Amino acid sequence: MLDKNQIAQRIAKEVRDGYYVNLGIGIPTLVANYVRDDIEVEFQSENGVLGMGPFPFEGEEDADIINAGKQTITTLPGASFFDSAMSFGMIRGQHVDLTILGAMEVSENGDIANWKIPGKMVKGMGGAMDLVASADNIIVAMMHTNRAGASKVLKQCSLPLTGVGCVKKIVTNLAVMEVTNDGFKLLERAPGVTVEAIKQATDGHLIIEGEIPEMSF
Amino acid sequence: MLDKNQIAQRIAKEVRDGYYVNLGIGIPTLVANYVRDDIEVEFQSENGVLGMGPFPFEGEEDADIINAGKQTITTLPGASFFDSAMSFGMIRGQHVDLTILGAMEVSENGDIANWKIPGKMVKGMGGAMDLVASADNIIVAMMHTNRAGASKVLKQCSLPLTGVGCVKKIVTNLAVMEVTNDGFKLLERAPGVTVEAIKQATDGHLIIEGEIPEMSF
Amino acid sequence: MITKKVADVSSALKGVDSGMTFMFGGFGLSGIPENAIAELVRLNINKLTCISNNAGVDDFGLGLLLHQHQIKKMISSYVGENAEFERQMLSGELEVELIPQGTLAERCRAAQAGFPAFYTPAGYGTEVAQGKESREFNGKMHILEYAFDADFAFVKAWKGDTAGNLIFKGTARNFNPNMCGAAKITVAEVEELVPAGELDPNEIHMPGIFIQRIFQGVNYEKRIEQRTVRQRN
Amino acid sequence: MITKKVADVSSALKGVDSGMTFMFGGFGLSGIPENAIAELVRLNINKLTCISNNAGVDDFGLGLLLHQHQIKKMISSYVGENAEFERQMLSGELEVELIPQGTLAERCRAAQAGFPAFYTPAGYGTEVAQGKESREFNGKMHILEYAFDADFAFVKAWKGDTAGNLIFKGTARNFNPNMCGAAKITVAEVEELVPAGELDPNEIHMPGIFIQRIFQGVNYEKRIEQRTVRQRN
Repeated sequence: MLDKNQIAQRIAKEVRDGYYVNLGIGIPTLVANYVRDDIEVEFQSENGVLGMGPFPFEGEEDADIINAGKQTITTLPGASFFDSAMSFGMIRGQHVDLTILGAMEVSENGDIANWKIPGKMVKGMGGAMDLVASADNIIVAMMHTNRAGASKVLKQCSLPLTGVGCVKKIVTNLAVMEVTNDGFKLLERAPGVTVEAIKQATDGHLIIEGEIPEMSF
Repeated sequence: MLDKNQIAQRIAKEVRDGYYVNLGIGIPTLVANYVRDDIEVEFQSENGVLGMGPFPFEGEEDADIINAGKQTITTLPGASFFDSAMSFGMIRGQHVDLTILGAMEVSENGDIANWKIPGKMVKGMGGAMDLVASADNIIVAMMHTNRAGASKVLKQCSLPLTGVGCVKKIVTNLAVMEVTNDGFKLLERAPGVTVEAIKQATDGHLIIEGEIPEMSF
Repeated sequence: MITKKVADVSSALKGVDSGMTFMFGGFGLSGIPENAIAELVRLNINKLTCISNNAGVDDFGLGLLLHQHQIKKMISSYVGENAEFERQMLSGELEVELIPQGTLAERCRAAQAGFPAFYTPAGYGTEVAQGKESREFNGKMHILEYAFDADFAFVKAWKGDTAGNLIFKGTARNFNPNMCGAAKITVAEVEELVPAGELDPNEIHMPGIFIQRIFQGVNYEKRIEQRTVRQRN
Repeated sequence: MITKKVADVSSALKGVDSGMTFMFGGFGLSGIPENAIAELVRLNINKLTCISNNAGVDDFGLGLLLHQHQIKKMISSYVGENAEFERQMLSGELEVELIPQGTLAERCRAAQAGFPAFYTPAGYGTEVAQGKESREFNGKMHILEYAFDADFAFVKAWKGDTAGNLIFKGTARNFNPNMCGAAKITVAEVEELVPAGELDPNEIHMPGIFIQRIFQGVNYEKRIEQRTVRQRN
């Protein structure tokens, strides 16, 4: 079973040379720490920066330079700042190559829910609805089950949707899955996790073809 | 009867303190020369500049600083450059207070034609269609009749339209007219020009109420 | 040159009233019009509709207006990190319309640039699309979204000149340029106000034509919401 | 940092072919991609659809492509000042679609920003509206206009860096930023190409994400169409 950092590490393998990547809050943010050194990648944050670097050294924080998680950041050579309309122009216009975000639920047709629990939690969708409606390449990073142990990998989402039919790949603490026309295709198991355990934790239709390899990092 | 410079001079009286003004090619361009010194006005050119100044001194022309007539220009303190989408955002969003442009024909309901003579001249509308469709305050500067002596102040335009029901005021070599719901209301005569002469040169419905004063400049 | 300079925040906010719709620039607490918000708190007008990406935190930003119950309705994309907001929303005291962030930005830009409506894919198939027209373009579903209609836009810039030209800094830019000219009156507050002619015309982010009033702001706190740092090794 | 730098104009134009749709930045002869145009003349591909505000003059700009009959169709707002253009248009050799300048700019920007369509008042009640949907918003008629779909966009900037970031100069900016990212491949040529990190991130007009290839241009003529001056007294 993977921890959050290992989920991020596995997702980092999906990041290719020359990609512009938008990272959501939470596990996705950690992905930046694991991207290979020998490829060139630029991180976009929807509040208006491209070419994000690491956190600043203590004492060098600037209230005017933050990411979408409101964290103080730095920029790398080649960075640029821009307004919100242009930022979502990059996203809606499909100039961002890969979007990695968290989810509360994903359904077998690629629907995603991650912004609202009616009567309980209403933080808002932020940029997530624009991102999932526009991106061609969306990877969800999440735990396979919620705190109560219920599957988040579902036949149908029960929570209000963020987007429909948009998720392409899911990386959880248990497995890597691809969203296909026929359901969740199991691609990889987390080290030490059996296919049976993944099946148990999955509510939606899981396609298991042949030997399912263990993840490598 | 006014010459082109006098038409421009008369129109300059319509320019108020604090106005952003877009000047079309031809007579309208001359208006800038006659605006009172004691009011503050900024000229916008739709190719992407606000705060246009006079032509440059010889030897100081810059190919990268031109107006919509492709003429070399200068800028005044407070000027800014911007892209075409933003420029038409200013126009469409009604941030420009006054638009002055030339016309081949104007009709009594405020239609204007100034971009095409089928089979003969097709230069294109440039920014004129955006300007007339968006501006609240449009003044047409033109000769009252064409070279063949036919009226350009018509019941109905015969040429392809640039915009419908948009012209508010017309200043010609003969008269100042307001476009009202009932037709062209004659406001002023050019010095030495009789009401009868204006009537003769006008094809559309001309409203003459009371004594029509001579223009002052 | 048309001057937009006003003496202070109180002249800049002349005409604001209860029941009005306001836009506020800023993302989180970054780039928010701190002076305008402080003045609205002082004026204590209420029943406001506020268009802003976020709703501040409990004791800063729009949280200050929430605290005094000045806000009737919030139009935002993300409203977490604010306990008082959540309380007012869940109790029904506060009306909340949540919309996708890109749609929020573009509805501002549409108002600025005179577009009444546009089609976007964001939100199709979700609650956001309820009651809205939808339509297929290029094999993909889109929904029709409308330009905002606001009375005042309050924006904050880094530098400005007396002609109203603005330059923003870093990610404090965010929604600020998109809101300029998107309301009947746009009020800009700046950290540094210079005479017209001092800013390079080529480096201006928002031309003064979009701004009606500009003033030199004071006492910027520029609070950091999430101070994240790395250690020097 | 993702590098966009290519060696020269010939690498930058790899993949262009007859029958394609191209966008060209520039207003009149100001800010036109002179190097890309020269290379297209050299390649002599034809049946091109060209989206450009103007069509150059007889012996410069897109006039050079017209001269070789490389252009099948022009989509422009203003095509005066070009005798060969007028001849080809009136004889029917050249297809011409004239559209309002603001609509032209926004159809580029829509393609860049992923909007399939938008409503604008420009052209309502005119030939331009023929065959187009119209609709009333706020008591005013508008027509529905669509994003462009182009294969290459050729833009010209003043300065650029190896990450593809661009800064334009003066009114040579015009359509260039709006066309960045509005075609499948955007090729930027610049007067001065610097290493990434040399341009201030706050002063960049178009971020490199919108540009696929950038190269250092050569031999800019920057011809002036209407040299107007005043005398020193």
